[in-house]
Amino acid sequence: MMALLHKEFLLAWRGRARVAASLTFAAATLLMFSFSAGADGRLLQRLAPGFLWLAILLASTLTLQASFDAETQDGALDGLILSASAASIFYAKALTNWLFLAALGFVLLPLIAALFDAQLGALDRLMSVLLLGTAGLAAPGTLYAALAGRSRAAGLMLPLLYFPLVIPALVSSVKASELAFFGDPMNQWGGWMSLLLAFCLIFWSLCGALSTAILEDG
Amino acid sequence: MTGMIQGGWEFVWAAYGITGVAMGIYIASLWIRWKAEDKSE
Amino acid sequence: MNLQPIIRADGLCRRQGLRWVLVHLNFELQTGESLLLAGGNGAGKSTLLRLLSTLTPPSQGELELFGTSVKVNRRPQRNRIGLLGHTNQLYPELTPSDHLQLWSRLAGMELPKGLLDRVELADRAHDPARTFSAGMCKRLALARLMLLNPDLILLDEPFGQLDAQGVSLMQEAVESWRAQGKTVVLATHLIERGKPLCDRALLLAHGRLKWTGPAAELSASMVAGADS
Amino acid sequence: MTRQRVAAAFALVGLGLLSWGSYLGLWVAPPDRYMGDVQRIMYVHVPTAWLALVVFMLAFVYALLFLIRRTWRWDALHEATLEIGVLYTALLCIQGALWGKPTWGVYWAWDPRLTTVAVMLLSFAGILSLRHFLDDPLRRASWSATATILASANVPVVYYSVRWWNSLHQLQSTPKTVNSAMVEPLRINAFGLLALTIALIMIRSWIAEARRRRDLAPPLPEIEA
Repeated sequence: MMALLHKEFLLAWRGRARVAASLTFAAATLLMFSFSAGADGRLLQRLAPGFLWLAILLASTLTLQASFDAETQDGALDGLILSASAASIFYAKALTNWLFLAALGFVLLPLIAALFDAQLGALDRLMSVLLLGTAGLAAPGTLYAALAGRSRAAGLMLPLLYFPLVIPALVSSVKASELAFFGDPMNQWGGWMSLLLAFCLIFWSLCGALSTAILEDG
Repeated sequence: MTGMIQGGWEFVWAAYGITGVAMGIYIASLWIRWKAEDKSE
Repeated sequence: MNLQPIIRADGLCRRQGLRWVLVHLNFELQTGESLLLAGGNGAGKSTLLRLLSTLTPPSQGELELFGTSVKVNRRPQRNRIGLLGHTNQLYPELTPSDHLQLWSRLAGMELPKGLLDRVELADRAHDPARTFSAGMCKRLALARLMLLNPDLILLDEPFGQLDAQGVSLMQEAVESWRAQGKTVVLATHLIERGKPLCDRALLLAHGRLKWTGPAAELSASMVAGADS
Repeated sequence: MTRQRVAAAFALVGLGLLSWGSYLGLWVAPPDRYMGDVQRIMYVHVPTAWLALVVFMLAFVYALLFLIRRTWRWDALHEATLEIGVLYTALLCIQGALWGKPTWGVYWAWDPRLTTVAVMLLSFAGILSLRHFLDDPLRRASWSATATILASANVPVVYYSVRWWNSLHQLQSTPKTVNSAMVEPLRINAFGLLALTIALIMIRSWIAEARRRRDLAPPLPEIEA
């Protein structure tokens, strides 16, 4: 497991040009969202948490897919399966994807603050939402990326399966971020976070258990 | 208590109509597919 | 140890998609024997190697490796199998020394010195694999087998893409494995290269077993004739 | 031949009950005290909702059975329930919107139940199209079964999150009036649709199984020495 994690980090480091590109992509989507919403500063400020999560979601489809491209390009996955269990391969990948998406979120925060004049409010809360929310995206996203990467029409298949599945994670992340941005008069933040936590627990365990059926040949 | 909603039959007919037609088309498509498989076996 | 066949296939069949690519194969291989898999393109050689590597399960029939069926726990078998398939199993962004480090850590072993020297890649140890030619990638994949030193070694077209020096490197590696008593299965359509390295031969055509016997008795005309 | 008779009997009984129940619902049952005649949509809407739920639960069970047992029968049933479930949830969304317009004033009010159904429709339609993009029957079966399990596990989570998300303008959509003249057509239609659904699942799974038999003909028997 440590060896697999080390490999994932090494892959991310050696392929850092790709990392930078996906960051640029996320920033570009933020700009596009603002253009589509119009120049109303108030409205943009209110939509900022939603835009943050949409940018992360869209960028995640690209990075998730790229993370499995490296495995399938030259059959590296075959070598891994011969020497490690499917679940450990899955968890190593999901963990790195999670950390990457969380880092992406952290980088986007100041950008959001500047673009939409959003007060970052309770930063500690925002950080924990980002951590937990991206964890919710990473586990099902990694499993579906493994699946989509080896079917026809990979680019189409991943969002088709992944988007509907992460709706609860997205809803609770956006809500919890809103509460962190704009204050939490009714004290609902904890509730959304527990929902998010439940989602993460369910899907981190379920996806790990099902990873053998996807990664091993039938 | 604003009382009973008046009318709205067009929505009732639309709901029943769409459901009926969709089910009919689906049953027909099942029938066609089943016949095609039957023939090829 | 030698009483038990290392490979035993009984009515082995495999379907890829909707096509049957291997049909009713029956054969055995003893530990320490080396086997030449011959046959034209599409005869089923690569699929058979993937089955022997446990990466692909049989669609029908039975396959036993090291005396146990591949249908039960495959982990112990996998630790003893090395596959050099038609892909090199490399990461384009990683360097040879990254690869060696990954492989040795996955296997939980010390990384021996001089491995890259043996495959003549030492001077490119810190360049990413995407800058390598196909032959150099294959040498790196060979270094993996040298590192892991498994009991059952599966080679798919090992001489393809290699230059003359690479070919002799590969031949030496196979010879040294045989000297150590390892079992080698070598699939190639270049039977003249493979024959001297193998004890037995197995000729496939259209997924069926056409002929089996001592490797020395296999001839090019038999391979050509089997396909028609 | 006999199993075809069974399916035909189920289908005929189902269609008969459905026409009887719909007749009662459209012409005999009294209009609802608040919703008036619009409420008659319920007699088709609620049975569709029940059956959609039942069909997707079956899909989950069949997916699980396939992954455990690896038997083709479960895959055929899985495919059948997926397709019929997608059809029912699509109808459910349309019926819900048609009911929403006269009662809520809008077609789509982000009612938690309706929204959950829309998410289910999206998820399972995605799985259905995944099946079209996988050529290998075994891979198709086990990967779509995996996706079905994930999507099913998600349904309650979606429901709770949407309900909470939209808690500020919660809308009540179930009529509380329980009148025997209203319960009767509902019950008849529910049983009718149940019978019809059984027939549809049977027939659809035979089609899946016939196609699989054609695709996966065993290797030719001639064995050369």
